[in-house]
Amino acid sequence: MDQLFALAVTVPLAVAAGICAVRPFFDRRRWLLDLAAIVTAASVVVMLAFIMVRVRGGDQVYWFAGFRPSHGVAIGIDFEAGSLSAGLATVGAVLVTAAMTFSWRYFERVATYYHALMLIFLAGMTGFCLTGDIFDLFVWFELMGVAAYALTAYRPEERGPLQGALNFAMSNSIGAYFSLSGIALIYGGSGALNMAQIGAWASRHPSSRLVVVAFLLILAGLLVKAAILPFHFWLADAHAVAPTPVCVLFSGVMVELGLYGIARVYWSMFSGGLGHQQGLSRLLLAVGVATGVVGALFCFRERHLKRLLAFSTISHSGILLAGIGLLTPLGLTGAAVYIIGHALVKGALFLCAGIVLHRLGTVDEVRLHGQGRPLRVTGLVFIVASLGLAGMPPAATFLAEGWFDEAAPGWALAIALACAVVTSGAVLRAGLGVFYGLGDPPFEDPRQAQEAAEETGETETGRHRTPLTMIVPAAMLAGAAIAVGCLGFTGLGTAVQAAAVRFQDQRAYIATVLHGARVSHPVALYPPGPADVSPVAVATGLALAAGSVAFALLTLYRRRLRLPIRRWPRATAIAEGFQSGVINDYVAWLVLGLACLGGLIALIVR
Amino acid sequence: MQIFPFIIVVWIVAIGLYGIVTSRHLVHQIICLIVVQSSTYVLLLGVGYLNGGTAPYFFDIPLHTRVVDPVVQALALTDVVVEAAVTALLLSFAIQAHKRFGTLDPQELASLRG
Amino acid sequence: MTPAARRWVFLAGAVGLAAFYLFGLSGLPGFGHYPGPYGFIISRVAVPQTNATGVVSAVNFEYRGFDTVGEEFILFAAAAGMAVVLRQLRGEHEGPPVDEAADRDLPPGSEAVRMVALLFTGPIVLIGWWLASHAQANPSGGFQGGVVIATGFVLLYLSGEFRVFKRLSPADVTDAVEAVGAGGFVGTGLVAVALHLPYLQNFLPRGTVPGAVSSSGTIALISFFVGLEVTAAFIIVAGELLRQTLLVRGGER
Amino acid sequence: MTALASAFAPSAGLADALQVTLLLLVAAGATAVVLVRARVRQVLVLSVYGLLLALLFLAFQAPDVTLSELTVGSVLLPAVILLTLAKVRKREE
Repeated sequence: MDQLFALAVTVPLAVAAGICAVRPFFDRRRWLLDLAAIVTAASVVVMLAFIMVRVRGGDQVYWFAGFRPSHGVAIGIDFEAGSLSAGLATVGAVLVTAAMTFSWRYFERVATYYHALMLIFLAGMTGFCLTGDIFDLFVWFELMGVAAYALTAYRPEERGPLQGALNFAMSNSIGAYFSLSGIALIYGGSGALNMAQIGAWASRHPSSRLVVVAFLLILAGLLVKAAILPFHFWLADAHAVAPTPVCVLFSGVMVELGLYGIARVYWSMFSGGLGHQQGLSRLLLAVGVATGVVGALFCFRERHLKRLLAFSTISHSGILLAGIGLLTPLGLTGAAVYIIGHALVKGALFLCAGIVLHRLGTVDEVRLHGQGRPLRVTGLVFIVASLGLAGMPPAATFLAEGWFDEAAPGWALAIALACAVVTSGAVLRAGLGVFYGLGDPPFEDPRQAQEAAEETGETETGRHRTPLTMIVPAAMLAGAAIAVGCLGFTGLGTAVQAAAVRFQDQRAYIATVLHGARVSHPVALYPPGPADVSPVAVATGLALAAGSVAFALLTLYRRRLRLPIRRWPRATAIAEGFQSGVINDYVAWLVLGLACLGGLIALIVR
Repeated sequence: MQIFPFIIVVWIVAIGLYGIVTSRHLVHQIICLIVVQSSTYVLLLGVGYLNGGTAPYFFDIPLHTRVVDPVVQALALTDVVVEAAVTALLLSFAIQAHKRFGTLDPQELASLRG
Repeated sequence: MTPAARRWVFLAGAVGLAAFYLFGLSGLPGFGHYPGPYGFIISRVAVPQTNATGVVSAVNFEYRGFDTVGEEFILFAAAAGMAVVLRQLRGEHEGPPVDEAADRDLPPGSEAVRMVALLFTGPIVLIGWWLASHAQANPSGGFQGGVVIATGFVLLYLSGEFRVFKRLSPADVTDAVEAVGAGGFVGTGLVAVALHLPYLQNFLPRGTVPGAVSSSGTIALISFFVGLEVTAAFIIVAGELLRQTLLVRGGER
Repeated sequence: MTALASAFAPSAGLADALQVTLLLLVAAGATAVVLVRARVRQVLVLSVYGLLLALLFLAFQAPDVTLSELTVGSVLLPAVILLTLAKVRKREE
């Protein structure tokens, strides 16, 4: 059974190589190719589900090539699976399966590479989640990155995808090289690459210069991936232009993997060595909330459907960072639950946007206004998913609110809730406008109109109807979000909290990895929290959903209600100045952002 | 000699990033990215160096010879592959972008896109 | 942002970041004082454990072999990505290769240059082969060997023989070889799994002579597959770019 | 100030002097790669930079990395970039 750890990564890789080896064979057997890829992705879901069951009682470790550590020193590479890491990998695999189903006969040309790249991306995600070795983490991070760059530029006939892929690849590569420098730095001090071993070393050298600087440098690549202010610029450019099934993965899980990486790196390597939890927590909270606000504002003024969803991802990523940045089990629990729910509903939303693009050939909210009426099922799924995004019970996202309510300081919570109302209100506005023709279309904006016009259909045939393979995955994802939410009434929250407590216990992690100990955490011993669904969570969820609907209706009917909402050309110009699409700007901001973060962390820790 | 090689590392990163920020040509930016990455090789091999150590090949030296760290060399090798892969992919983007836009100036690319 | 503003933003950040970075680097034990223990242990145990005298190859293909799986697929994904991005688009066709010769940034192909390049190709491919097959002993291995072989093929082009290049490396074959190389590596690991060993554990008998090709178990086998993968990947990369210089859009000339 | 001086003073022997020289050359090479903006010349400079790096790695006792850097950094990548420039230049003119 242990072998599942290795198989979950290597089977998709082997299949990817296999389908490329016999590429001409698939030329006339497209269905076989699609089927092979879907079956592989689904089998990874099953393997990861088995792993989740296996690690319920305590984390498990797998040593590649059989090189076990002796005397607390590791010479091989290990996979370390806990409930959170295996769970996130499962979410990723589910989304890949849904995306592969959605893209059944989606691309007419050079299809084999698409399938191979998606499977490689899947393997990269799984490896990234499970690995317990910091350099191995970097390798899977890069593998995921390279596959993602290539997938972003999948339609080189268009202009946007190239621009988006270039900015994406440049920003992420620079971030990754900083991460690698950090890895080299910590290796130079500790002489170890195993995260547990580094953690043990760092705890013996608390707050040393090396630990502080290596922490920030390693974080750099992950912050870029997680699209945290001011490293977020690439995201909208890339997410808006990638093929829809790829967007599902980018927004649903790739960004969250960056956040997971931050949590993994912090708790397995640095939590003992850095100390100063309060100060660090305040910093992460501030950065996260700021990202949430900026993402929400950009989301609100956007009218290109996919860009709108992309900015909402930035906003949610910020809120999630704030949740993780509380550095408490409750905050992490909330973030983990939210990631599951968000991945499912965001996936559904992107798939709906893809269906709109397939049927109507555009993603411009203004031009689409009222045009989506014939797409009844799609409209329904879209509205349900956007209510889920707002956190309406029983979608899984609402569960998170209970934990955040409990854990976060009041000011941060208030801002986070406001961000949620604005982003989901903007998504709802788009949904109600496009599918039901409510109110008036948003303001005209020549630049955005041009951007949206660039995005023409991805599909070449069959525009007159929505194939089942498109709508079913979207509906399934939305349904899964609700199903997971219902699990919340049967103790999901308790299980996740236990997982979070375990995830944050660095000593137990080190003992598990380096000394083969089997540590089990009785949940009851840990800080009291809402074990099951609290009335507060339900109330907050309902209030958020109501607020979002009200906000959406207000913006849709602003003219008839004579609301004093108008365009602010100056604000628009400033916003566009930041989101300029020029990679030089992005790199300049990246460097400045890293310098500021570095200075602050150094001040806090030393 | 204690920190001197690492000063060079910082210089290489800084000059490479400076090139990316000020460049008006995508291919040049990609070349600067290669420079940024090359700093990581120097850093990796620098932290693994041992005064008086020889290369870790025991073909014709006794087993207990003082050798430099072989692990960082393996990591640097991986790093070189990553560099080659990313560079090749970026160059193909640049070629295709040039076909679509007729320019490789990032500023113009951004304004042409809309 | 204007270029000037951008430069100021960057300079402010770069000065701060460089100071911060140096601050961290000054916490290292210092150049030439590698503290261990990872490298020390590997240097001691690698030869007895793996029978490979080239410790770097032992790390790459055995101790940290799983990293190398990821690394090979990075290359694989990049080659696949290039094939996707540079595919022949509508309205493009391949122009005749002749008139491109003048376009290269090289002295116009004199017979002497062509002969020298051609003469080099054979030995270079041989050197590459030797490198790829002696991973366990010398500073060499599949990756270096593969790159050298691919360079040999690129030399063929520089000698003006693009048609030879194309004939020797038709797209479907290089694709298949690349996939076999990458798949073979993953598969070698899976064989271990089938034998109920941990993934990538050596399952071949090790010989008695340290450093001989046959004595280090799976290291030589993996190195061979890596060599295949790398050779094919770089030939694909170079081939795609070469093809691009021949692609012309309809109506353009 | 003494710390600075000791940082730059080679402590022992010829190996150190060689390493210091190569490190300085590499720094100069990196600067040159970035500052040379002429299209084709920068590729040649990059190739030389790859060669310098390879020599530095040899001085760092890493023949494996030297070989890779030599083949990738100073031959293959410059060749690939030249091909790109050739393609791009054709349309620029």
